[in-house]
Amino acid sequence: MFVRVQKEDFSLKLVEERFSEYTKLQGAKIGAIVTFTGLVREFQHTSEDQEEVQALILEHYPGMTESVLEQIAQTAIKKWQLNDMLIIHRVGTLFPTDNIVLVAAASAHRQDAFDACQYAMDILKTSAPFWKKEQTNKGERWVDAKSSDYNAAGQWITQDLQEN
Amino acid sequence: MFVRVQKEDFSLKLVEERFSEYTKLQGAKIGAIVTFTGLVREFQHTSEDQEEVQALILEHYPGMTESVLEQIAQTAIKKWQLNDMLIIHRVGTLFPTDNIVLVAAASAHRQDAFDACQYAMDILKTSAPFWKKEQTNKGERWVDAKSSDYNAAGQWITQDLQEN
Amino acid sequence: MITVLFFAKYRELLGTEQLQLEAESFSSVRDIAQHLSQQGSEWHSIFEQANTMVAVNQKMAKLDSPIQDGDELAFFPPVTGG
Amino acid sequence: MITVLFFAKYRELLGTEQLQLEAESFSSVRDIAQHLSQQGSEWHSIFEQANTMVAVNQKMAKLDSPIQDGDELAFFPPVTGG
Repeated sequence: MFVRVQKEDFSLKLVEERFSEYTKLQGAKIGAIVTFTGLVREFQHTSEDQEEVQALILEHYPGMTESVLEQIAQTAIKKWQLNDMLIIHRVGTLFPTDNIVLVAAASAHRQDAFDACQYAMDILKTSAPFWKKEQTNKGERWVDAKSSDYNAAGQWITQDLQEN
Repeated sequence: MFVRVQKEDFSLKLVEERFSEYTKLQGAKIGAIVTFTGLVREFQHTSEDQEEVQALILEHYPGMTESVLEQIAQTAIKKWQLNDMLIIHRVGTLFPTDNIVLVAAASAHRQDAFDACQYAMDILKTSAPFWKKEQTNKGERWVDAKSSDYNAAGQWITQDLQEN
Repeated sequence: MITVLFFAKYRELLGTEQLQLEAESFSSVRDIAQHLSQQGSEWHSIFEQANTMVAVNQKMAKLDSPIQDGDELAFFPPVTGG
Repeated sequence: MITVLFFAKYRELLGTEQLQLEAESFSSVRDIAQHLSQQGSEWHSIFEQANTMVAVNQKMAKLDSPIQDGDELAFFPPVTGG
């Protein structure tokens, strides 16, 4: 498990390095790697009067963010018997095309890695204490939470309840 | 759209290069990138008498493989309004820990990229003319198609029928 | 002492990043919220919102969650990372 | 002429990668399959299998698919890439 909150950029190379390290220790057990990268778009909104994003300021709750991300990774590793999981989230000032978040899961079979990555993103979006403030051509504003994100996260909870 | 069948290895760096090329031409429209990498495992089977895989020989139908992969990418790009999609599949002799296949999708929102990658893998597994032969400690054998792969691919067809 | 933190929009609205309260008068998150909501209209508006989130010692908590001397509370709007 | 290709397990089983047939006698994939299945027990076994796949000019086809002079057919077992 590898979890980090950082100002610095990251690259997918980290995923290859991290999981090939796993393979050196554990043997060729990884059959599937799924990665998710979230990036800053110029236009975050789909409404008619689109505001062009000039920068995104990412604030977080130091200490709590790391422990929530670790909790997410631990839960995912157990739930899908992953080989390994990696989560990196950036904070500070970001610009369009910049990376924001990286989630990667390694498993024997592909469905587990896909599900684990989606789970991690859905839970991260609604539970990890990060907040985005947009600087647009019309001023600054805090990004509102999306109900679609809460619906996505809620599905996993509903699923867990049905399984128990 | 980028589709290639090759003997050579690939790295996730290619995804970053390809999609940043897209961004240079089209602006910061990509908000989500999902990648899937399939790798050779030591033990492909979960049965009790596990055969250790020493090598995997990947045969294909030159010409048809490329056109099937292009068809998959084109369909995915339309179905989920992707920014771009990339598919690379290796052929020839591969060894445990080697990469086999890479699928990457870029979209504005994460669910589209996740769905498109899963779709591409499910259809590739059942429609693209590749065949695996395993060399194990107990001899050679052609890998049997898995019914779970056909069920996964069938879901998309069922979904399409319901939507129409 | 109990430390109370505010993040993002709330931090800006209140002009307050952190404050300290004497522990004696409070036994639950609700007690703290009620106390703070009387500090002015901005304070009131935050604790009136149904979706205000609270953490106790960096773990998600509820209005009913107990608190004690030395705890760190944080109030913040729904998270928007990722 | 019609070109017929075999891949993977079928190629090995038949010891045949490719063969040519005169186009005149065949109007559908089924005609070719019936002709070839009479060439010996290995040939018969392949066309007896319900999951044998066929492509005409590098597109997935069916037993009923029409064929004509110049076409490229391929018979192969279920694919196992990815």
